[in-house]
Amino acid sequence: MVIIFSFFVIHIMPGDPVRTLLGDRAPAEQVASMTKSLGLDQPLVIQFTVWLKNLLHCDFGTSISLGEPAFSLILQRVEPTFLLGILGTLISVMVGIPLGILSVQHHGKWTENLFTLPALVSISVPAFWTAILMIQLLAVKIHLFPVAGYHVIAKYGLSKALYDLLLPGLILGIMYCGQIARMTKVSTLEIMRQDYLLTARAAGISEGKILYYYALKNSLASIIVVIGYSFASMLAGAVVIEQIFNIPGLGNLTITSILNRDYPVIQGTLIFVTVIFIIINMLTDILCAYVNPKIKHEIE
Amino acid sequence: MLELQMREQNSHPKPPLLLEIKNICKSFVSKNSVIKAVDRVSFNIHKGETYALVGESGCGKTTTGRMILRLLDVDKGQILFEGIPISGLTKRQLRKKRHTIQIIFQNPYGSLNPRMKISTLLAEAIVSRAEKPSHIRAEAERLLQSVGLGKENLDKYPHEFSGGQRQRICIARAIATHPKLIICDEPVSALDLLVQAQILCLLQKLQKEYGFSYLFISHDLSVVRYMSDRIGVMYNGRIVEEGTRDEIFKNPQHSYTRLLFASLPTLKNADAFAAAHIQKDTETCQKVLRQGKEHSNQKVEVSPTHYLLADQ
Amino acid sequence: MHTLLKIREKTNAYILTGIALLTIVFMFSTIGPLVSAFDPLLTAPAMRLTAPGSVHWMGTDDVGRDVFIRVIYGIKISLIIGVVVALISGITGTIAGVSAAYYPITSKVIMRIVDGIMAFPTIILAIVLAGILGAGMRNIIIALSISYFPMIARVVRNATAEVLATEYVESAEVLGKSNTYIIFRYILPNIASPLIVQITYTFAMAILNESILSFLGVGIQIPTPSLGGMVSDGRNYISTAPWIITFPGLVISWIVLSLDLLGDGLREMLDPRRRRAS
Amino acid sequence: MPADFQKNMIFPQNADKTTEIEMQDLLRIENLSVVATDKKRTTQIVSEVSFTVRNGETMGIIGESGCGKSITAMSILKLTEPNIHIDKGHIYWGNICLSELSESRLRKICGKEIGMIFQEPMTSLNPVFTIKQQLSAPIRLHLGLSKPDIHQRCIRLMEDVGIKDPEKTLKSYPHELSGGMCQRVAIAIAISCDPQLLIADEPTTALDVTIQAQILGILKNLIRTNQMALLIISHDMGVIASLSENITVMYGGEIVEQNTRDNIIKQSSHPYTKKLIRSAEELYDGADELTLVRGNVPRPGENRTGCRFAPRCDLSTQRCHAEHPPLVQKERGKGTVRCWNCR
Repeated sequence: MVIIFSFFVIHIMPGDPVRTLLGDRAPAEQVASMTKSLGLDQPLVIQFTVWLKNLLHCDFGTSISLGEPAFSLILQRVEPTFLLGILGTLISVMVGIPLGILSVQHHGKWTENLFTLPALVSISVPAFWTAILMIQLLAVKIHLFPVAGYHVIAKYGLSKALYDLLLPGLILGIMYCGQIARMTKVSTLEIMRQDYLLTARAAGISEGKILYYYALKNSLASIIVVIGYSFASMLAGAVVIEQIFNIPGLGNLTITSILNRDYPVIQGTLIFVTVIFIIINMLTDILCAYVNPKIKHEIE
Repeated sequence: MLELQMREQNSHPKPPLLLEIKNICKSFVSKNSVIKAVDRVSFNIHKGETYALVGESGCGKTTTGRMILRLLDVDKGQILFEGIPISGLTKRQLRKKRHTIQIIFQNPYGSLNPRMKISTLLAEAIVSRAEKPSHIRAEAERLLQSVGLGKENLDKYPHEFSGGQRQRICIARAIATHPKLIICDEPVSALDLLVQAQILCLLQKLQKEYGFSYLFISHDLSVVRYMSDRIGVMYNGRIVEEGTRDEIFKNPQHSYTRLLFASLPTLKNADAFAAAHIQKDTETCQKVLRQGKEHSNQKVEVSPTHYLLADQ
Repeated sequence: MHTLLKIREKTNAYILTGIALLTIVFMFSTIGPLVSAFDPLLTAPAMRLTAPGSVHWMGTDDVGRDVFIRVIYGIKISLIIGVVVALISGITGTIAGVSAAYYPITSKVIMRIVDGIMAFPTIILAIVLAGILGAGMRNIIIALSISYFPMIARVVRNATAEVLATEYVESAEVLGKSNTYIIFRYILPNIASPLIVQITYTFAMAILNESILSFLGVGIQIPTPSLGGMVSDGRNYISTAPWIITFPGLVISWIVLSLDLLGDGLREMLDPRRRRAS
Repeated sequence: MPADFQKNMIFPQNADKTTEIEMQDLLRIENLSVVATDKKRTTQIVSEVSFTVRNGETMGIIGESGCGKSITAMSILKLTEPNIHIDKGHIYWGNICLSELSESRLRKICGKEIGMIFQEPMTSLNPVFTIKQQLSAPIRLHLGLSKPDIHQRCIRLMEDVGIKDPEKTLKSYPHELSGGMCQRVAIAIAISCDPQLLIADEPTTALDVTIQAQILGILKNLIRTNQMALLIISHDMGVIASLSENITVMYGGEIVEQNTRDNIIKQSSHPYTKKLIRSAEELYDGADELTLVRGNVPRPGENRTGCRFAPRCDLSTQRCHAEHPPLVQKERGKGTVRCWNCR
């Protein structure tokens, strides 16, 4: 379903893709031949089936600027982006959930702000700006981290790769921990109002256990959704970070291909990221159903 | 059935029929199963009479009410209002007819738009009447007074009122359109005892004044006794027993009706009540539960106005 | 009058802080051009990379333009984009959401489209859209609006479905009110709270993402001043002239933070569950 | 077991002292006042409520919504919202003052010595845990039994509350059960550690009449076999009457009358109680006309000079409007009443 859309969304776009590719001053016959070679002169339905057929063979077309198949280009770039996403998610979960819980614990007191404000700031501050400042501070001035670049695992091993990604991962993690903290706070506060916690309190369960075990298990489902969502957006948000840290990842590829008007690659990355997005959504759904049997019941 | 009706009309000269419900069915389909919410339900309501549907939650009484209002469509069967089939009306015709049947909901906190003043809420109902009065505000004041609220309340919002007062406003809204039938869906079950009495009396008073009919839906036999002329006892989507109030209360025949009576806590034999229930009723309930699923379509007539569904 | 009083009673610190911070930014951007003698586009190679001082309050950039006045114009552009995106996606999202909740057939079509768009990560979608449409303010607005309207449509659809299930809507149906009447008098007033909150967040996110687009070079084109673009320009001079990127970054954070504060505060204030409790 | 339970009961505060004291008063509430505070004002919700529940005795609190009966019950175990707290007065559990106990020590009494059930069965069980997990948590916590023992106890508890298929029910989640079943499970959780007192806050209000009758039957049976005291709160006279030996009538946040059940039903003194009984009788036994009481329940925080029922009372005099009557011992017979006109 979504794949169909990713096709049509691009084709609904105003503007002739060939014109965009070749520039406005390209001669008419070149446009025509290009159109033909890309199969764009055929009816949309046929174009779509051809495109879909290729898609099933993991063929997104050939990159115009680099001359390589788009799919292999994308595959080459997956590794650092994924690693970065995982690292960022880990950090954001480790920072976000405690922040959220602490602000629930201090809810209604002024100390609550100590935990909600950092979360808010993390959502509000643009990551590209923090990234630049951090590089200057932590990498250039005190050499704690490498300034930029990435060492592929296959050649240099995991630890080297991770070391490269630590600072960008930290920035991504901080960027998304706010959302996780916010969701943890909102959903746990909601749960804390529920009657069944009253039953637990009346049964003598201590307040700490109620918050950390009972309430958290209830709000876990909605937190997982946000984690899944932020992992997926991190893959996307990596666009900026990769640009700044000069990491040869998917985001970097996207930007270069957009700037070069490399049409098949744009489409390819878009679909690739979308498919991953969908897979992550499915995984979070499954996880949620596992955590909260009531959701499973409702889905069925 | 037809014979029964004719005999009925011969023995008692009854006011004309207002609502006829003939064998209506409604099922809800969920992914796993089909639930028969209402199953072959038939009953009539005469002009000026109060017909009560009694039963526990999930027995289909509310669904029946909603089908009469066409908030839900019937699967099978027919609902005739003044001889006209309701399901045959087009949307536009229906909208014009809407004001003749009104509803009072159970939850007085959820049935008034929180963003509207009382005056707007009432005016909205008044203008949907067939012939509109010249002074809507004066009419709204009159309506408020007839449900026992002062006109100073017109400019307030619903959240400023207590449950009982809100229910009065709902009633004012319902009678504002000069309806012929009002469906009262558990109108007092969310209210305190003393307020219940106030609202029930108000409903009776208004019926005398305006002459409309009530379809009174409730799970509470004691409330029903006070309000109704005739009673249909619903269980598992079917009417298992129907009769006049006295027939049902003095001579309940169906085992489910009897169970309902036995479950009603009273003040007189209070001590014995709960004690009696632990042994007896789990068994009775199981029996009734089994029966409920296996009712035949055959009616056993006790008197011309009193019948029950036979077990299979 | 009564509602006004009620609002004041319930207003919390977040909202007040948010509004105060926003007002400061707004004042800044209106008064700024009046008190500063510089032109945002005028280059002055002689004055390049001047540190902040009494003449250039925020210093100058690599071609000698005054950072202060460029920040002021950047704020203006950011705010305009934010407001317009919030409004466009708010309105289209509301229309889509309400009709999706109201008409079951439309619902399927609209929600498929919404799900389709939402399957793309927002930033990627905006970048790709902006890349395809070309840079410039109008295209950024279109790209961001397309990216954000599904979120609002979804919020509105859920809120509308909730309102539609209430007994007060049924009571209006029973009175024979038309769909249009019910939508305008019943649904819209009752979904206003979550809608306003979501629009506030959209406002914030639009500003943040506009700066990202401009930073990546697919947003506002040089030489027009934009906050994201200025950070991008100043990157290479960070060790010698940190002020070029410090001030625009601070200002973006300031605006987005105040909007997020406002959104959080509004959500807390308008939360129906809290209201019921009081 | 219930018989020697009382003897073995040891209080954490001073163990040797308790054995000497005759354990008559199980729960004693003295002059309890509860207030709700928000940013600007404090509103009195409950004022000067006193009553005693003795060992094995049942006490019913009846009153209309907003009369403070639930808040009173919730304050006993400090389960009220954080902005609602005890202003004055004490709650004694035996000789322990619950209202001054620390949170952690109070939790040790909750569930073990006092059990509580609530109004909404569908929401009073945690949706993400199985029935067994929820039922065994207090048992493990308070009694420290071994795993097989806990299981045994769970099965027995399920049977006690009339659940036919305990093994299967223990494995299920709350959403798979009906309202009546959920309330049975909630009762099982509340009595899991053999408490001496069960507090039931509107336990049957959300249930159908036939289910209500079953639940009332179960409660009756439990308090008899376990010799458990019961504090039941309801707005339904029938429910209160069928379970309690003593009745406390509350109106507008205070007690207006207190007596044994039979005295309340047959010869109540306070005009409000009279109206309440009369209305209940009329509804249950059938009447052509219903007694009407004008006006509405006072909202908490309304001005409070004079008797709170005076505006709605047929017998009210000038004094009723001007002076607030105290709760006094009735001159004839047992019980207390708060009224200028009847003593």
